[in-house]
Amino acid sequence: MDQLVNYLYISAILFSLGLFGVITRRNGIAVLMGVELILNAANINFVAFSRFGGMNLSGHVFSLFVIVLAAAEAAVALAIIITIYNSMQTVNVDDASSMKQ
Amino acid sequence: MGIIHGEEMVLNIGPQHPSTHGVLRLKVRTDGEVVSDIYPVIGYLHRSFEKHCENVTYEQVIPYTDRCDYIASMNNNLGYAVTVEELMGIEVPEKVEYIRVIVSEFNRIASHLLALGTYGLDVGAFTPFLYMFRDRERILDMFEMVCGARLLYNYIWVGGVSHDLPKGFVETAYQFLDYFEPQVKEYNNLLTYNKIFVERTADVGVLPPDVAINYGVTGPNLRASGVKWDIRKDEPYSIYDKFDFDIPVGRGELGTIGDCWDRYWVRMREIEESVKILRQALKGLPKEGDVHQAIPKKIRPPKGSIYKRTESPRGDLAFYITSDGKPKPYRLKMRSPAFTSLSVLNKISRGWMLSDVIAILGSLDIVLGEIDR
Amino acid sequence: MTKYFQNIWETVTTLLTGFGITWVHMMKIKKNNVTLQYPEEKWPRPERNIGFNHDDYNVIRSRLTVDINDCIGCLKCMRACPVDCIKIETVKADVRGDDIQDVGHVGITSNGSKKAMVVTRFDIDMTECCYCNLCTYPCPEECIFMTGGPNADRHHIDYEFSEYDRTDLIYRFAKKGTQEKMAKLMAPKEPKVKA
Amino acid sequence: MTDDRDKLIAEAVEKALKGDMDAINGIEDRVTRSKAKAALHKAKKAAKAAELTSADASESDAVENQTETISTNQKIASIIDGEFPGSVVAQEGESEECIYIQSKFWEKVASFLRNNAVLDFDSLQCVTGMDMGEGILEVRYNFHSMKLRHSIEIRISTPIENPHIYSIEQIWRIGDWFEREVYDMFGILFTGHRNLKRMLLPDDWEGFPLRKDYETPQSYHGIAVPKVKEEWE
Amino acid sequence: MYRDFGTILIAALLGIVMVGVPLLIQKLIAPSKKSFEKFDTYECGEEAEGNAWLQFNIRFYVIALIFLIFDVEVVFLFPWAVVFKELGLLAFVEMGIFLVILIVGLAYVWVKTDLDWVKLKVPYGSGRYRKIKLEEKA
Amino acid sequence: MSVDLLYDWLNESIPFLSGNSLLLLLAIVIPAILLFLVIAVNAIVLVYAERKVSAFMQDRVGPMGQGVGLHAGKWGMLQTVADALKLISKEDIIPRLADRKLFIMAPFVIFVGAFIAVIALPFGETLIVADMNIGIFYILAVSSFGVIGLILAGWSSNNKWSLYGGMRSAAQIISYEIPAGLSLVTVIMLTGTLSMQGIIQYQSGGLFDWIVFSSPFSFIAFIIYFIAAIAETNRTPFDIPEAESELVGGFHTEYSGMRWSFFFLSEYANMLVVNGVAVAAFLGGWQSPIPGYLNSPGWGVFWFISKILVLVFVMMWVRWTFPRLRVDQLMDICWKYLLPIALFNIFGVGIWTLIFG
Amino acid sequence: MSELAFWSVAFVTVASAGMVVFSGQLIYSAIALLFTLLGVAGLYIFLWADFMAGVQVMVYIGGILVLIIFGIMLTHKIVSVKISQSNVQRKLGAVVVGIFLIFLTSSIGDAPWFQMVTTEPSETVRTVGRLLMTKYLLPFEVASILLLGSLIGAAMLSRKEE
Amino acid sequence: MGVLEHKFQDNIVVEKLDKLLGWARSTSPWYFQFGLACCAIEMMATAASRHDLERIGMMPRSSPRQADIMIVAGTVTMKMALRVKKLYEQMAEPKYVIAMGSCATSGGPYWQHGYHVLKGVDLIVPVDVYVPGCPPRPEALIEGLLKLQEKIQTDRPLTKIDS
Ligand code: SF4
Ligand code: SF4
Ligand code: SF4
Repeated sequence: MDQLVNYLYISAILFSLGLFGVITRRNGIAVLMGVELILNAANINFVAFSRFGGMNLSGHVFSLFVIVLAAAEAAVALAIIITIYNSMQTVNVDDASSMKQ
Repeated sequence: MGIIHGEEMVLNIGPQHPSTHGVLRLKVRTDGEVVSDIYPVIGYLHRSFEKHCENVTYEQVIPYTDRCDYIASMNNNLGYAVTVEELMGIEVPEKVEYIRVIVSEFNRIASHLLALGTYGLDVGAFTPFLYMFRDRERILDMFEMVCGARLLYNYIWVGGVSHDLPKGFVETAYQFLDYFEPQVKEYNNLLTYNKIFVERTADVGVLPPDVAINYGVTGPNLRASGVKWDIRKDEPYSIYDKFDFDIPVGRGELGTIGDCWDRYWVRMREIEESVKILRQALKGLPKEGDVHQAIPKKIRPPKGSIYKRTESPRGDLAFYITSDGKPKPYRLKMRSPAFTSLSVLNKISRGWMLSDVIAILGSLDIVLGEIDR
Repeated sequence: MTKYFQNIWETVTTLLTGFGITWVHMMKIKKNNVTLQYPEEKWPRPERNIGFNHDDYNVIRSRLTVDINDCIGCLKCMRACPVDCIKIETVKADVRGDDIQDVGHVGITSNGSKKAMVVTRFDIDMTECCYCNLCTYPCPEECIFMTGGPNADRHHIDYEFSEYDRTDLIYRFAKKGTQEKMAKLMAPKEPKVKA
Repeated sequence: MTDDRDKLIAEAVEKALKGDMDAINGIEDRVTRSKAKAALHKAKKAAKAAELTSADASESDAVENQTETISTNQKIASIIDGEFPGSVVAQEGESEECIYIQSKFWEKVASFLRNNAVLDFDSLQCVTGMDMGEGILEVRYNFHSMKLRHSIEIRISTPIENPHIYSIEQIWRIGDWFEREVYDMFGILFTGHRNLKRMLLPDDWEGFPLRKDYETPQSYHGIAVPKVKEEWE
Repeated sequence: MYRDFGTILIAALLGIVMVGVPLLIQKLIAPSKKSFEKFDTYECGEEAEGNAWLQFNIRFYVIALIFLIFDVEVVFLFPWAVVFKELGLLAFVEMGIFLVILIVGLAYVWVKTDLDWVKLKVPYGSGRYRKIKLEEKA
Repeated sequence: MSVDLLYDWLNESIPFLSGNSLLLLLAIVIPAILLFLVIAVNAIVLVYAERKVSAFMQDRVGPMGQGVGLHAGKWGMLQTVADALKLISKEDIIPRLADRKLFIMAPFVIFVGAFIAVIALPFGETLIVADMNIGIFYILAVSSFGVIGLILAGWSSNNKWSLYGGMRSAAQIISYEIPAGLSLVTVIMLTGTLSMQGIIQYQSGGLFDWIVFSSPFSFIAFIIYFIAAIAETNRTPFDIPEAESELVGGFHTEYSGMRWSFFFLSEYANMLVVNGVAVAAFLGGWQSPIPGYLNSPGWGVFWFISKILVLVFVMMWVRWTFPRLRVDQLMDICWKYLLPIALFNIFGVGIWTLIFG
Repeated sequence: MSELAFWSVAFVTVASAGMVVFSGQLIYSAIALLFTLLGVAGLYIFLWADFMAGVQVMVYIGGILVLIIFGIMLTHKIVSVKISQSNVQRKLGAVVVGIFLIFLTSSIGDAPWFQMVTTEPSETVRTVGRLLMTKYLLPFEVASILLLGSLIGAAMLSRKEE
Repeated sequence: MGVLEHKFQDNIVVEKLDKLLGWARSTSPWYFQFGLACCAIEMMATAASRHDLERIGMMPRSSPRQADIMIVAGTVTMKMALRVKKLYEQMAEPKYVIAMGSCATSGGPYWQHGYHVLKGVDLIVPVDVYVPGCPPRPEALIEGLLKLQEKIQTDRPLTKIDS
């Protein structure tokens, strides 16, 4: 647990899983969850580098901003998904893009 | 936004539900939290009252009228007795009239207390409910003194009452009134003017007077809409014309005329008016007199029909009696005030929220026994 | 804007009033307490005085009871009952006013009237009774009555008599075995049983 | 015959007023007897009214109003008859109590009652169904005017085989529920009613219980309905 | 730090056990009778009426959305509050700007009636709902 | 804190295991189990107290344990014990249409959420199981578990009432977290630390060193926090999620027996937590009101618990006095009254501190 | 013991992340996400970032996850408690991601990571606060504008229908 | 059947446990808030201050899942009968039923011509205690409840039943 690489591996796995989710999922909300995974992976890296890079805590601040971003993104993305659902009765991203006039 | 189009939800409130006041079922179509349509399903307490009446004699109908509006049995008894008396042309002694007024006004207070208490419960206030029940209990004690029963009295008979008032009743009644009047103030402080309560009820479920009349709504509900219509004043029966009392009408003090708060408030005021009547009646009560004097041996009204209204705590209670000269009624129809009050529910609660529907329903003060009969 | 602050103000004041009331009630619980602790204290003769004076009751709606020795079998109560929960069967006695030892029949009521009928069955179904008290008025002998209240000297009050079995709630007042024995007695003379 | 009867009644009433009720109770014919009683009632009322007028002027108002309500029916009947000739059925004897309307006119009469400024019956008080026996069902409406403070009763009869009456549900909204109730109990069909379903009884109930020939069913949804007490105990 | 959070981890696991054990005891001693109706969804004694599609209220979602934004704001406020006394006026002003910007947001949603739970048409009558409606229309 | 003490003590008293991590585990498990007992006893006592308080406010006597040969103790003291025992022997029902896994999971989530919050409550100067640097923030954060649990319970029951209740409850709790958090921020501004013990130590001294009395703004903050606390524990007048007269039982409509009682338990544990935070943040925690007197550790526990009980009593008082709000009014209060006031309150406290302190 | 704790937390994180991606039911994905987020918070603890862990729990679990669940409920009906979801291009995705993962891990493994020896900080919040107020003041204020923007945007979007 | 229910031979420990469970069950009988007609008003009065059902440990629950006792207070009509049955079914074991009032016991005053009245709730659910009265006075109801408590106490939930 005192090894930076461990965290990097974990974050890499999380990142790839998130990526996989984003690629394969059709449901908009599921895609959003994938994105959250990716952001979390990034955050782990930030914090880990901060920890093993001299504990100057800039990483923490960065990841704080990332969380802000994630929140903003989640809010807007879900608003969009729901708007799409409202007008098209679907949450599938493919459907949404194909039904676009 | 965002009302997502498509399916709406159908929700069943009742028949078993803490705030349907019995076994009413409301099929509520909601759109999110907002009610778009209400369909009251009644009949879960249809006890074949009218059929029974056709099969028992006129005296024996009285216990059944008790069980219709079981919260205000005295008033039901009175309505029935008055109707049959008019059909038969019986004059009742003055003492009986006074006793009748006394007991039915007491019962009006008891009924309103129950209505207001449960209304408090509907909007989530538990304590006022218990306070009101506590005081109602004292009225019931008095009824028990009078006729031995707590809820269903079978006290007012055609042509008289079943027992004379017991000795000590008048003093007890005065005692009670002295005790009771300050309590009303306490209810007001605890519930009526409570901001939360006002917020929950004022402006909610407004019933405009024309709609009310068209739907046949009567009683406190109609008066809350600003229509001054009280049978006790407008078509006096018994000896109500001898008393001096006001008819409270809704004034929209904290909201709009005819909202839930007004309906609540009119009832609260009516309690005060009843106290007024009671004080006069207790004063005027003749000491001597036989309460059985005018009770006919056999009740056989002449052929014919009669429709007579009386003012029960819930509104115009009317009996339509058709007699074919036999000892049993040919047909007896009860026009129950709660029935008409309930019918307006859909109209006034569309567009409000689920919690409001509960508040509106509570403010209409329905009794299922009377609706379903 | 004033509305906004007025709202806050109203809320605070009215809520504080409410607080005051419940607080006072809680502090004065000793005095205000109205609870009747049933099995220990009983209404209408509670040990503790609750509410007000109750010397004088007209009647208590409680269990019906019949002094079968006084009943002359006139069926008036049965006819008065709106729900038909009284069932009486009678047999004409041989001699008016005679005791019939076999069935414990007493010939003369406490009012002094001589009985013409032997009551072979007198059932009151208390599960059906609506406690309307209509049956007690017409009785010429005042032998059907509700317990307690003014009748307390004849029968102590009994309004809580729940049972595990419903048939236990059907009260049979006629003396046990009257029916069979009377049938035997009357056998030679064609028993006339009225319903 | 009728003269005879009237005379008989008059006599009996006179006697009864003096305190001899037997005179009336002694009348053999039931119809006559009840008529006599009604007459007695009226006579007593009139007597009382007379008494009161002399005693107290203010109370006589109420009585006058009462006597007026009795005649409102006739008055309004004549108004209706004037508007729709032939719609009011003249019924002997009870015309003071009510107005008989021919069922086919009801649609028009109803809206006339509601909208005419002289009548202005804004409140439908009660709708009563009735099985008159002999194959006739009747519906009785009690109207009241909140503004003009008068009320009438209207009766419409319909044969039991094919009971149809025009629905007034859209004129007085409360009629909706009242009519459903009457339908529920008597099976009278109200034409034009938008939601004529059973109201108090379950939808799958059979029969119309307040008809005089109604038989209670043996069981409902597998729940037995015991008929004889002794058997069931 | 490890120890404190380790405590929490273990406590959480323990919490699960503590819920589990009584449930197990219940399983052991409680009677159970299976019947079809017992496992029906409760709906005041009625059969579930109509299709059970729930129209989930959008307001919940909007509230959650606004909450999220303010939640993040609260998160920023905490570190600021800790250093507030150290940095004094400077921090106060900086946070003042931050807060004012968000108050603008609050004011925006307030004015735009996103904070109102109900936005609908009451068919007639009066009261605050109608007022809302009128304002919207205008 | 107490874990450390216990660990040291264990190390000394069981020498052959000293240094072993097993001892550490033991040192954690023992207080945790004690805390569980505290929660259980807390629920039992509070339910009893609630019944009695409500009874007294309503002119009646409450549980008396009367009956023929049945006694729930004098004054019905054992009433809630009997309730608990009965609940454990009730049948456990999982409706057919429910989502089994989530249905089972919900009480776990809710209870664990409440439990790990209690862990961070400072019962005394040394009596705190987990004294974190971010103590108060931590408690605020873990309360979101409850939200998830409620949503799960409501959703998985597949019952309309449950869903309504769960959603309302979730929306309510998250909304009221904001005013609660904002009013706690004012405390942090004064104390400059997030640690519970730090906050309490800041308030050492007498009654007037407590934050609630330190400035008018912090008094307002306390009121706001307390209102929010009532709302977060879903009690009247904010009990719309469980509103009996509307939603039957709210999110726990379908739960029975023990599973249901865990909701109950967590509700009361939550009351403990929110009031504990209020006491620690505003009312001086385990500090005695009179400086220098009755300030030993034992008294500390007494002060802390009695302060909590006072607040709990106020909650009960509120509950048995007022009607309940409607859901939109509830949101209005949060977003339109409490939130702006709390925001301006931060400015107020800031300015006050800059000027006076 | 802490090693064990670390690996179990890591395992929970990764496994539940897998659940998020592979679960066939949306609501289960969301619940799995709960555990992933918790796990990440745990990892933060191991990285001495207690405040970050708190933020993670508060914002992610208390906020974003709730929002996501609300979103799920808003777009699905209760009758389908078991909301299934379909995956597309699974194979393709697996290949792409697999290659990507191999690339990542190998580069992580290859890189010579320089690791400073540090001591546990006494209070991270204070430092974070100081940094926010000084060094990162501009991003901090920008964040508020970002939040404002997203608030307005999201509110507008969800109001659009009318 | 619960795993351990009715699985033990009678011995002292089991007896004590049975006693304990019986005590708990009888001391905290939560009733199902379920009023049908006039009797329900008396039931409310019983729960109110004067008679205070909470005194004997009763608590109203509005969801059948958490209730132990169903007090059938009032007239059960045909339309309602199936619902009553369903609600009864939905209660968790162990559950008890009290028929309160004449109507619930046997149809009461509506026995004869009540074409729409169920003649006694025991036709659809098993009844443990019949409380007579129309309506039963609150004391009568309490007495019925006490009787039921006695009955519950004599239950032996764990002991094997000899068949
Ligand atoms: S009290 Fe009424 S119901 Fe009972 S037996 Fe007498 S008459 Fe019949
Ligand atoms: S009325 Fe009296 S005497 Fe006649 S049968 Fe009844 S109880 Fe007997
Ligand atoms: S038993 Fe009597 S009081 Fe009870 S419901 Fe029936 S009629 Fe009403």
